[in-house]
Amino acid sequence: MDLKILITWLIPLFPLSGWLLWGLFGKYFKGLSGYIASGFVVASFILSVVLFFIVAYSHGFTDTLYPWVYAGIFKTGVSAVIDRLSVIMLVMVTGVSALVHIYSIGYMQGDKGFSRYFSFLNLFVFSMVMLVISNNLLLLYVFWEAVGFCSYILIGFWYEKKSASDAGKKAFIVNRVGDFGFAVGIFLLFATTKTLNYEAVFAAVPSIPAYTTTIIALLLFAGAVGKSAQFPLHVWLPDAMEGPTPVSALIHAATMVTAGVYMVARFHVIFSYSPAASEVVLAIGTFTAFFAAFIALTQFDIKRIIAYSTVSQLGYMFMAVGIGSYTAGIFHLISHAVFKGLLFLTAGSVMHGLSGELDLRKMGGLYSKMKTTAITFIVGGLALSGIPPFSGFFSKDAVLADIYNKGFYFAWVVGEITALMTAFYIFRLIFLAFFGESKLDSDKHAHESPKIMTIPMIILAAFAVIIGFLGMPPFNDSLFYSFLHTDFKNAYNFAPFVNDTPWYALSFISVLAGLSGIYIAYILYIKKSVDPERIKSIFKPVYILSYNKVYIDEIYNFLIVKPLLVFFDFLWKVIDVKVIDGAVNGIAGAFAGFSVKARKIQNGMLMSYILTLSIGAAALLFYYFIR
Amino acid sequence: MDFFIKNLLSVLIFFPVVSIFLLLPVNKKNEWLLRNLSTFLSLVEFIFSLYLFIYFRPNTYKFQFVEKFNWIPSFGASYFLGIDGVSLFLILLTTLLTFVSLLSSYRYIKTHVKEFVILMLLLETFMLGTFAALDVLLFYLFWEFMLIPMYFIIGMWGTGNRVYSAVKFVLYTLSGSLIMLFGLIYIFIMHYDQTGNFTFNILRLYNTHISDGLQLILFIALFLGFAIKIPLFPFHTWLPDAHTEAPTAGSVILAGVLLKFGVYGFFRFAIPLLPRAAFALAPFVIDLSVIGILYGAFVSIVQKDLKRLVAFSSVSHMGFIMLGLFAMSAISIDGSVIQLLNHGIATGALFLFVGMLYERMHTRQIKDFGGIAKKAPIFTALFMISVLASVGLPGLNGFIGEFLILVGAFRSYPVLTIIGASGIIFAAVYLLWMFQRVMFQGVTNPAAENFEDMNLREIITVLPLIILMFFIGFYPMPFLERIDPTVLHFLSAINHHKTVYNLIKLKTGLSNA
Amino acid sequence: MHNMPSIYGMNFLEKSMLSIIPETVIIIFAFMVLFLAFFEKLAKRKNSYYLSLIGIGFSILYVLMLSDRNISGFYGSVVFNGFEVFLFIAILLSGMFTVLMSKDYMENFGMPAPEYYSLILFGLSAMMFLVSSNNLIMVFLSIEFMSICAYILTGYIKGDTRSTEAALKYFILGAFASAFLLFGAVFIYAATGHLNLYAIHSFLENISYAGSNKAVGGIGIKIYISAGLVMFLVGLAFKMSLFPFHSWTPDAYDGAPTPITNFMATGIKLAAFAIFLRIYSLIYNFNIMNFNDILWLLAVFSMTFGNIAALLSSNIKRLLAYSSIAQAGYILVGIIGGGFYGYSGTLFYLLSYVFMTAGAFAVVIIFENSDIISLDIKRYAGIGYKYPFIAAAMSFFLLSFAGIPLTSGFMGKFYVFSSAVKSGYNWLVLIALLNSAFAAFYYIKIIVKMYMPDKEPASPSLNSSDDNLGIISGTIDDGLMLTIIICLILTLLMGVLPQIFINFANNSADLLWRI
Amino acid sequence: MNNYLIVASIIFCIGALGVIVRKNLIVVFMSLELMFNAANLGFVAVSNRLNLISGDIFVIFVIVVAAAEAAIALGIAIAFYREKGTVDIDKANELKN
Repeated sequence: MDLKILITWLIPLFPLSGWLLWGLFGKYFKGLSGYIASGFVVASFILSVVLFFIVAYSHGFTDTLYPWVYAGIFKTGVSAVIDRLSVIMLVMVTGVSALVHIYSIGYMQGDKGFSRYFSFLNLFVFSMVMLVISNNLLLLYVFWEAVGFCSYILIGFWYEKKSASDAGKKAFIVNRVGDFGFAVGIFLLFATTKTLNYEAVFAAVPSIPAYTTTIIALLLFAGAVGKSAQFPLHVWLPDAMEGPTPVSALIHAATMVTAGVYMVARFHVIFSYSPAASEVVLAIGTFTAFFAAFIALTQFDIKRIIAYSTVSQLGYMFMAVGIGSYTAGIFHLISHAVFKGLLFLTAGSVMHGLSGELDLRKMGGLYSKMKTTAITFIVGGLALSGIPPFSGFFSKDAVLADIYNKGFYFAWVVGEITALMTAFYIFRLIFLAFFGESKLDSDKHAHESPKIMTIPMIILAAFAVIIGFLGMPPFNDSLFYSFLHTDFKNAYNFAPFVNDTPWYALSFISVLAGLSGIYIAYILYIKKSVDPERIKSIFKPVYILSYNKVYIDEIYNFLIVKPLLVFFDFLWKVIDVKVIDGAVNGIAGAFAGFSVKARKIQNGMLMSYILTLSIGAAALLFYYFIR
Repeated sequence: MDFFIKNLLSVLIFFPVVSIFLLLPVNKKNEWLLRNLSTFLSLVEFIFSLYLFIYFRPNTYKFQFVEKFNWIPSFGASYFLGIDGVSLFLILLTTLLTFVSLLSSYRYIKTHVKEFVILMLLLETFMLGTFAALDVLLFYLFWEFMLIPMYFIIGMWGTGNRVYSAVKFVLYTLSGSLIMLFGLIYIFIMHYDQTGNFTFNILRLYNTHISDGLQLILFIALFLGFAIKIPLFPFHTWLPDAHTEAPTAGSVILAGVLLKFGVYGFFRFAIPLLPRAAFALAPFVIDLSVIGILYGAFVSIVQKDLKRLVAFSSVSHMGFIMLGLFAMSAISIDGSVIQLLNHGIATGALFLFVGMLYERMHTRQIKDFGGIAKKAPIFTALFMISVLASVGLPGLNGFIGEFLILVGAFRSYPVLTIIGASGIIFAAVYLLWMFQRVMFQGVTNPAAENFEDMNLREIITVLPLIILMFFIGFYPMPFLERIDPTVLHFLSAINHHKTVYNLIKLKTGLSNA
Repeated sequence: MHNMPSIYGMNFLEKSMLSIIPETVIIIFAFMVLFLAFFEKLAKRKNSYYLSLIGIGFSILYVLMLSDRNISGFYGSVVFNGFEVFLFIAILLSGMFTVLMSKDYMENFGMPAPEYYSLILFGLSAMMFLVSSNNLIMVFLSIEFMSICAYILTGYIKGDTRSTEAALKYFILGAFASAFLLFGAVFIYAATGHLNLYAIHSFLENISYAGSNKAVGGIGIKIYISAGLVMFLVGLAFKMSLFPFHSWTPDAYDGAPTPITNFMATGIKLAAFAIFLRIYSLIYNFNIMNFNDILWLLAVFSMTFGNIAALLSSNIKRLLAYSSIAQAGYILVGIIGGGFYGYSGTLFYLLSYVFMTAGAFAVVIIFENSDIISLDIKRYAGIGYKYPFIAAAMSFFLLSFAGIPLTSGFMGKFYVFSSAVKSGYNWLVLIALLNSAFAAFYYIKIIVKMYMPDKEPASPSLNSSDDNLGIISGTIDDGLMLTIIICLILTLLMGVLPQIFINFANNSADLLWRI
Repeated sequence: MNNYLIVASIIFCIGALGVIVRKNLIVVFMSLELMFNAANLGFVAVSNRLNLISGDIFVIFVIVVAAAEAAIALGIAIAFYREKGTVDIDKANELKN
């Protein structure tokens, strides 16, 4: 076997064997499983880097491991596509995973589900890797759902908590709603093109009718909406914070939730041939970016704030891919993975230090006690806010610049406002948590996390600083762009550049927005020259709306869940039991009634017997005489 | 050995009967020997059936392991056995599930062990015979007598309202079967009128010329028999009762094998015999299937009894299978056949787990459970895998089947397929909700405190099913390469009738108006 | 017998005697049994019991010896051919079962033995005469002979009001129906001027070919023949217990001693159907008056009424009586179906009906004898666990009644129903099939009682038997066991490997068909 | 001959009515005899008209059978009377349903 092919399949094999190992024999390994599991993922990471360079210095390839589902004309294999897009994703996924694995050794120390945790985590890495490298839609769909499943079990990892198991279930089911659309999209795609292989599909797309392409693209996008927690299916992600924090870092920030973006980028041919669908992607992305940031403004749960921030940032990525700037979208994906992973890990560190406390109102002044955590957190915060030279600045700016230059001014304005809000809420968090007076309960002694946790944080922080330079502006001349954009050469250029505004002008506005957000937070929470309560009371309805997450959960519950449950109950108790079964039993009852009547004929009286007989005879005779 | 392979089907069919004679002399008080011997014999049977798989030539649609002897020359009935890719796997499923359910009954069946194991083995004979028979009369013989052991199993070892359930089961299915018998007799006579020969050879009966109107009537007759067995909405109401009250082994066999007969009947008899009617009525059947998918799922959501929930989920899953079959595309029928196996495996496993829960907690009410995951990690893990297989999680078996069905059906019936596909959402809702309420959260019932994890026997019971879930999910080719030629041949044999499909539709439309 | 002269070379008496040898043997043995009563030493129950069995055995032997003959004796009044061979054997088997069942039962009810057995034998001979009769006089005489034996046997339990009442009802209704039969014969005679069935047949054939309406005495022959045949049919339908001429059946079955119930259910029914089959194929089956639609109605009503009435019966004998009305309806389907296959199917069904009915009644008698369980179905609760073999056998017979495959009942139903479909009686078959689905309920009800009682241990007096098959040895009469085993094997055999029985029935039907 | 047959039919009907209407066992038996004899009349008439002998032979047999039946009938009647103390057929109502 070719070496690169061997490497390709070894990357998923390591975590897969890890899963089997801990799943079957976890209890014999005890604490060791964490190290070996991390070792596996690190090995995958190293192989990914090797593969990255192989691809970077030669060219991409595909390989089929074995024929998988052959039914009639439906033929799909377990096959991988290794091109520049997938190696970048691979490096990111395995890299962040490796760090999160190492971090988890410290974070999950002493948990009785230690081995189970690593087995699930390994399974997730396997699924995510397969998702990235799969070369046909069926395989993609399989791992698309598999990562959702991993998310489900990891969110509900502490299943004894009702909220945790509820959240897991919710994540799974909401994802299923999106996946349903995704699946229908695949059906339609197959019905139109008779294949699910990427190359063949992409080759066929330009020749299929535009409206079909649009429908397919929208249906596929429905899957992305679910997986990447875009409005209106975003509801599961904030609840998903019930899971262990490293899981949030890995799955709900860096990797799984970005699968939607990856998918749109991967299917750029389909999306780019349907400007309408791309516009929907842009619209949903824009709205979600704003909407989630709006909710994040007023939350008090650190993880939820970061979660809404993730939703919002994913919105940016969709904005990018929605206008056809796939490279920019992927760039933001990568840099976001780094800094959002970092934010979650540091938030986890805070939790670890505070024995699980998450409420902002009960924190404060942690800076002095947890220096490493605080600094790395601030690095992440700055990156998120888009302050140069942190990575967020480069990537977000790449996105916003493209949006402006392609003429989507409204989206651009919303993006800038969101950037302001982003900077505000993340620094609100930072100020409330790390600065000011400590409002901790007396029994909680904040302490710094062990090295095994802080080192991954530091590594990520370092990356959050340097990775942005790959996209050194102007983005379209950058290293990252030149590396990746060849993969998107088949895309139909439906949104050409209309402006040629220089990058620094646009960056200036973005940075201004970010800085003003930070400044507002500073005024409100550090300087306290304006009382937050006053702002709150001025914008009371808006505040309540934001604080209650725009009541989306309640609306769903009231409009969909409850009426459906009543309807289902009706189906069972009335239609099934009374109508259908009632009819069956009714027939039986009717026969019993006939039986009573029939037996009355047999009343024991000789006279009536003779009469019956005679009437019978007479009837027969009569019948023959009237004929 | 050569003789053994040549007559393998007969050996398989009659080995359980021989086993019964081995069991008869055993003292009924010696339950240990009865259980172990019967389990061992069913294992031997399963191993025999693996020879079928080994010696089965893939990539051909021809019937294999054919045996043919004159049986009732006056009726043209013969002892005619043979299997193709579809029946091969159903036979394997039957032998496996019989072994599994015998193994699962060590704790559940406490009384009349001897009668129980004898009935189970008897049932196995009839199930295998039904799948292997290529002679209509022989098929019917096996088909209908199968009810009797099952009836006893439900009625004698069931719980609660077992007699009502057992009688309902028998009468429901018997009514359908007898109407079906009428249809079969009619075709038999028609064939005689056309050729002057009595024959029940199904391959010969396929050539009977039947006019369109008659096809519709006969199809309805056959439809009733098979649809009740499946059960297709709205003929399903026997199923929840039977499933709920049956002992674990009974539920496993009922869900795992008996429900398959209806679909198998459509595949082997109703559609090839009456292709024009099948094409004309396919939209109607698909409507019912899709209603069944959703209806089963919806009603499952509000169930309070674990077994009833799983039973209604069967209604939903069987709807998928019928959708695939009547979509009449190679992909979807492949999917249906795979899904037949999957449903047997996954639902069978679910019933096994529910049975274990019942053995330990003596309740089936969902609200009485909770927090079991903490006490029994192995149980939780394996139960979860089964639940997920039933949900249709990719990577496990259920997905392959459902996906192929939906992909295949989509081209002909896009809207209905989409509606049906939404069933996968609801499957996740009811199964995960059930799983959460049973396994997760805190312990509410004190009985759950002492919940034992699975012992070795129980693990061995479910392990083959779990392995198959992964195997079919990751590598379905050994199955597909045997099923696919059969299905393609099936379609090529009936497809030329598709051209008249619109004509018939028009005609029936006119006559209805 | 190979040295016997060819039938064509025989003189009248030889030929005539040859045609009634089986009957004669039975009658001789009947008298021998009767004479046993005169000798105190020999008048033990056992002797007459064995003597009867020997007589039946001899008769079967003679039937088998003559099986390839085609004889017509007494100026064509009596015929003996393949048709008779089949039915003689069926009737003799039914008689044999009746005798086998009777031994313990008689002791329990203290009935005098020799007369009883000789009456059974006389009844048997009457049935055989009826089957082989080819003349209206013979038909009437044998029916009356048979009925008189049955009347007496029905009321045989001395001092039992139920038995007497059953006899009374049976007698009055029977005589009333016989009067119809006789009066029907008058009209047939008036229309055709013949009493020989073949002669009537050819007469009708001639006029149906000629298409003439030749008057006898001015009134259209069609009216005469219609009236005659309808009234004749009433008489025969009574014996076949078809609705609405069934009303005696439940009461007579209920009140009669159970072996006699079996005798009536199997023997009399066999003979009645046999003669009807012959007369139908000779006379009724003519185009000039289509009797099939009336038979259609009778069949539908019989099976529906029988099944519906049986549904709530709690007395097992009455239940079986109603069921036999329904079964008569099914058998009639075969006759309506007609043709070679219809006749053959009917005969096959009749034979299978004998075995399953005899088996079921044998089980009923076992429980009646052992005094632990009355005739109430409720008392059958839990016997499946106490007497596994007997209960299993009973279940099997009941399943056979219900027409579940693997039993002769299924093959029989299948045979007659397919012949009816072949003749185009689709609705009839559909109704019959729905009926059998519905009927399964009450058969299964008994199985439910046996195996799935509400509370398990039925009665404390019944200790769980230690032996594996659960046969309570010693308390069960060998004759009953033998009956059950024979019936079980034959019911299974006819259900699984029916070909030899079908061949047998085909041979027999062949002769009817060729007419 | 038609007239004879009409008369016979009338007698037959009278007999049948007697069986239906009368409750006394003995009268019922007599009515049954009447029915048989109506048939006899028919046979004799037809036999005479068609100049055949078979009808007459039949009649002789019927008479014999009727005699035998009468014997049985009386036997049953006596048994019934012994047990019930009456010959009212309505009292025979133990077996029903």
